[in-house]
Amino acid sequence: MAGPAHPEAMAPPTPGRTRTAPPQMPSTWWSSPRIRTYLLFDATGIIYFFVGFLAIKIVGQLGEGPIAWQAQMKALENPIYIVFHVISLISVIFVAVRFFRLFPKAQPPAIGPAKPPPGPVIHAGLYVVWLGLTALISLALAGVIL
Amino acid sequence: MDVSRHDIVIVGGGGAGLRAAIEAAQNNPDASIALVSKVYPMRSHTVSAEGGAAAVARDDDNLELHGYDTVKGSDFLGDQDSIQYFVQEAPKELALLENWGCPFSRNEDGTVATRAFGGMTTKRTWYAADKIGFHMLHALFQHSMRFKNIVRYDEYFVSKLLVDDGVCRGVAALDIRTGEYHTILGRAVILTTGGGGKIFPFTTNGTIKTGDGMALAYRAGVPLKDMEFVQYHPTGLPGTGILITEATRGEGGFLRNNQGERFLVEYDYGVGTKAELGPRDMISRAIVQEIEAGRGFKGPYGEYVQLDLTHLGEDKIDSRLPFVRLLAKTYVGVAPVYEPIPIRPVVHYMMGGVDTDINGATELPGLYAAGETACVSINGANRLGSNSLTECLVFGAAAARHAMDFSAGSSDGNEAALTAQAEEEAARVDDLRGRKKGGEKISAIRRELNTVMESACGVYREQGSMQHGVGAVAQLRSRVADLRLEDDSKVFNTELITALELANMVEVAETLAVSAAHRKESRGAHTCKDFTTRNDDEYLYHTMAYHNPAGPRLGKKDVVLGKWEPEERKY
Amino acid sequence: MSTTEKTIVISRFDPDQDEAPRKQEYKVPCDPSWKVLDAVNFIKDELDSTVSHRWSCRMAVCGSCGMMVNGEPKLTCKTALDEYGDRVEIEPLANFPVVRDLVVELDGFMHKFESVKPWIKRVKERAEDMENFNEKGTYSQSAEELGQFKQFSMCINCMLCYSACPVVANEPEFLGPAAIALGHRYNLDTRDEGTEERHEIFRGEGTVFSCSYANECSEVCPKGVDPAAAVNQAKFGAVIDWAKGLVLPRAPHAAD
Amino acid sequence: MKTLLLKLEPLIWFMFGQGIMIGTMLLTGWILVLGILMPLGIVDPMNLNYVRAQQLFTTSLLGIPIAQLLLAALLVLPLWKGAHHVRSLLIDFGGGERDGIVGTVLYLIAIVGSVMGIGAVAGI
Ligand SMILES: Cc1cc2nc3c(=O)[nH]c(=O)nc-3n(C[C@H](O)[C@H](O)[C@H](O)COP(=O)(O)OP(=O)(O)OC[C@H]3O[C@@H](n4cnc5c(N)ncnc54)[C@H](O)[C@@H]3O)c2cc1C
Ligand code: SF4
Ligand code: F3S
Ligand code: FES
Repeated sequence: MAGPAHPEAMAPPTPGRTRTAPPQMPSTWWSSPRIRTYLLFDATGIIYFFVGFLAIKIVGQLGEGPIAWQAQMKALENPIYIVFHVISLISVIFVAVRFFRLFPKAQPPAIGPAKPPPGPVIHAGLYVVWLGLTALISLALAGVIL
Repeated sequence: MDVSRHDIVIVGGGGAGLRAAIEAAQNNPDASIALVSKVYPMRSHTVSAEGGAAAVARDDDNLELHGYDTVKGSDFLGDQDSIQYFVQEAPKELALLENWGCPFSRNEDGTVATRAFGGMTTKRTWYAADKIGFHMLHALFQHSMRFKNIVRYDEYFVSKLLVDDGVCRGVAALDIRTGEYHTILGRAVILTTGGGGKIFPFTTNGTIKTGDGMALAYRAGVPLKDMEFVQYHPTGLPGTGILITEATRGEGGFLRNNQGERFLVEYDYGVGTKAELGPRDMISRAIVQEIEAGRGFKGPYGEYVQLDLTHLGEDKIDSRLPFVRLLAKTYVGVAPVYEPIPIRPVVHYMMGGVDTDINGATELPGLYAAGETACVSINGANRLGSNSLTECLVFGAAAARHAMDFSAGSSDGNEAALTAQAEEEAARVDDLRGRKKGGEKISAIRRELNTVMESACGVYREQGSMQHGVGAVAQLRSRVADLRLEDDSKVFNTELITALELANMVEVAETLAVSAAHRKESRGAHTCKDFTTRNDDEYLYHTMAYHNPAGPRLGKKDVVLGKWEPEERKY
Repeated sequence: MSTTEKTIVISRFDPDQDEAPRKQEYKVPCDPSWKVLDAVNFIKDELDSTVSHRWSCRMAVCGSCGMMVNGEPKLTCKTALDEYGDRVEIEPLANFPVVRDLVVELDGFMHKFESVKPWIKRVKERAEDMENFNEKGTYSQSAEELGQFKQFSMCINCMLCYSACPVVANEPEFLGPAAIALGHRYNLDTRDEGTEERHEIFRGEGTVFSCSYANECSEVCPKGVDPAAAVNQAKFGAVIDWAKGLVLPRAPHAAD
Repeated sequence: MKTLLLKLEPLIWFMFGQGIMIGTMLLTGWILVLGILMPLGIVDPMNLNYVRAQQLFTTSLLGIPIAQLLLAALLVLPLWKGAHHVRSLLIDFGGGERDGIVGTVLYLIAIVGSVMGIGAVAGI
């Protein structure tokens, strides 16, 4: 097995009547592709942290005036930033694909009298909104619209 | 030794045991109810029931009709007072089960849906797709958690009833987890330990169905009633014996032979116009005859016929029989939507059991029984499908009420004497654990028992093989005393449990073989090749088997008639 | 029928003798039609009767035969042995204390199971509430209403999901997939009135919010219960009720 | 700390949910253009010079500062997704015991970040 789980995992409320061997994690904990995907999904949290703070910094520079802004835009051309942003883009897409797949079934079968649409419709809808928003934001930032 | 005291002790956590516990706990909030089971209650074999539970529900149905169907199904061996009580309580009990959360399938108008079942004149079987037993057991178990006065002893194996002064006052139970004995005292005891299909090689029963309760009562001097009547279910999977529910036929499935013929229609097997909806005993016999006539299919586990559902269509199969679809796929690799399922008759249910009166009381004061382990008897010589789950509810509740009454009027008894008995039992079993002497192997004896019982007490029975069976089982009983056990650990010693179960099985099998050999007629599930007709003049009585060191001693008990006169059983 | 010999490795542990679990190998002639459970039973019957494991129905409905097969939680009576190669490792369910060999401690699970109050809760008992019943004494419930919770009522308590869930492995209090699915099943049942109370339980010690939607529970569930859906639907309900509770007074609780 | 977290769990989960959903939807275009296409010169960075950026990020619709709201969401929400997922990642690696402290620190970072983010948007 991959190693011990929390020693109290699934322990009885009062000590068991005989000595037990401590709980173990599944031995596929590392090797299973599904688990790896899941861990990677959680790990994107780190990226989101950095992307978030970077964005805060970028917007903050806009408040500091034209020179600061110009310098900020220049700084983003640093390959390290570019590589980081490429990784972030991959992360964001990965999060979207996985999360949008898992999202529909997490919807309650009814919210009061209203019923959410069927799973596949929600799934498709999420993609439409995502791609739409992405297009809109990209075009706006790129100066094509607005 | 740990000793604990309760108002009543219920042995068994299946449908009957849980229903009894709930009834007792609800009516007596101050009483303490012990629920002892050798497996966690939700593992009990009630979980495997598929088809449904019968109770009058529709406007075109009535109690009279349900009663008559049951009496006729029993081949007039069922007690008619019990049957009348049963059909009258049935609708109330199933309604309660619904109130407690059982997810029954529904009609358009929001009422509970019913389906057709073999031997029932109209649709009166309440169902939950094809998993009624599972849903019933879980609904009962979960509902029972509501009552804090039910004290569960999960994974405790009861191996002896404690009797003092002629009254049953508790049980000696082996705590499987620790390997230590525990004395569980109560002023009344209810046995709800289920059937013993594991005596036979091909059975729909799970491995825990070893007839323990029957053996417990039998050894305590209570007679076993009508043990010769063993129901073969016509549609089990070859090899494993896994059940394909009768609801497949209720929903319109056909049986076919190797010519592709619906043989129940093409040939006359005495099931008349009911064809696939005939009662189980008759259809099982028809299948055996079909195979003997050379119209069966050959397979690795013997010959079989086919159950054809392909004409029902995928939608119906998925909504009404999804579990059947899964079972066929997983266990024989067949997709029922497109191909017929191979099936053969397999041992399913024991009509006989611990003799009780209509209240669930046995001859031994303080001892009650309900469910498959008991014989009230509403099933007589042949049970109608879907009556037994309802029976568990109706008589589980009734037994609990009467046991509580008895408990209230009884005394605690002599605790020292009772504990001493438990100590003695503990010593006996301790001696058995890991005794590395003796030459017999558990699995070998079990296999022999299975073979003997199949050839002696099959769908068709013959005097010769039955007599031979009686001798062979008696011999096995003495050989069980010489078991060799390897496992001397205390904790979760399943080998020890299997040994105790095997002893129970052999004991029960012996009463079965002896009862069968004595009944020289054909009635319901007991079909003798030597005596092909029913003989009401000589055999319209319940067979009673009493414990006796040399082998069961037989007796008789009158059948309660009165409402419906015996007539030829024809469908 | 021809059999193939496989090496079945069984994890053994006897608290009276072993400090820690150890492995034992058996050579087993396996029939192609066998399930994994058949191999374990063969060992128990023919090779070594001291091996302890739980099983009963052998038809995937009693929930007792869950084990780790080559590191994954499986219902052994449903899993074909053929799916595996010549060497098959069988261990007790992960994330559970081990009692003996392949037998795990269930009481922790039962405790969680019970703590979601898995029974129909009513504010008024049935006798005081007859207008909700038809003349047969049953509640009215449409097939559609049944359909809303039916899937979540299919759980056989096999606990495979607990063995697969990474959060169960690390947070002992977490109620876990099957228990939450069970509570959620009652919440969705039109006959029940205990939703708010169960949502409170869901926000308590064993909080549903511990679930990080690994979805492993649903991947391994042999009965298609999709407990991950239940857990995450339950989060939604628990949040809504929490928000409501901030502004509205609490409704009377249903009786136990 | 664990008890405080437990009390706030519904709110935390709500913020996390918005982070993963809205955060992801908003970030994709932002990263693509600002982080990749413009630095690589595929899109002319002058299209987002100071004057235009000011204009764009203060666009309002029917009197609602829609761009600023979106921008605030873009800055703040990913932090919650980040905090929550890093926390669960640490639990998955055996951090159940430390969870109280780890969670508190992570969410504190998210709170500070959120204040900074809103400040940044307000400062445009
Ligand atoms: C595959 C199958 C399908 C069926 N389908 C239907 C159907 O559709 N309709 C219908 O009406 N009937 C059906 N039946 C019959 C019906 O399910 C059973 O008769 C009924 O469930 C028996 O319930 P019970 O409570 O008596 O026993 P069980 O559910 O078998 O429970 C026995 C209990 O006793 C305990 N126990 C046993 N021995 C001991 C001991 N020594 N110490 C402690 N505890 C012990 C066990 O742990 C268990 O909890 C079916 C049966 C099978 C096998
Ligand atoms: S949810 Fe599925 S995996 Fe979990 S216990 Fe229930 S049936 Fe087993
Ligand atoms: S695997 Fe565990 S983390 Fe949630 S989705 Fe299932 S409970
Ligand atoms: S033995 Fe019952 S589920 Fe496997």
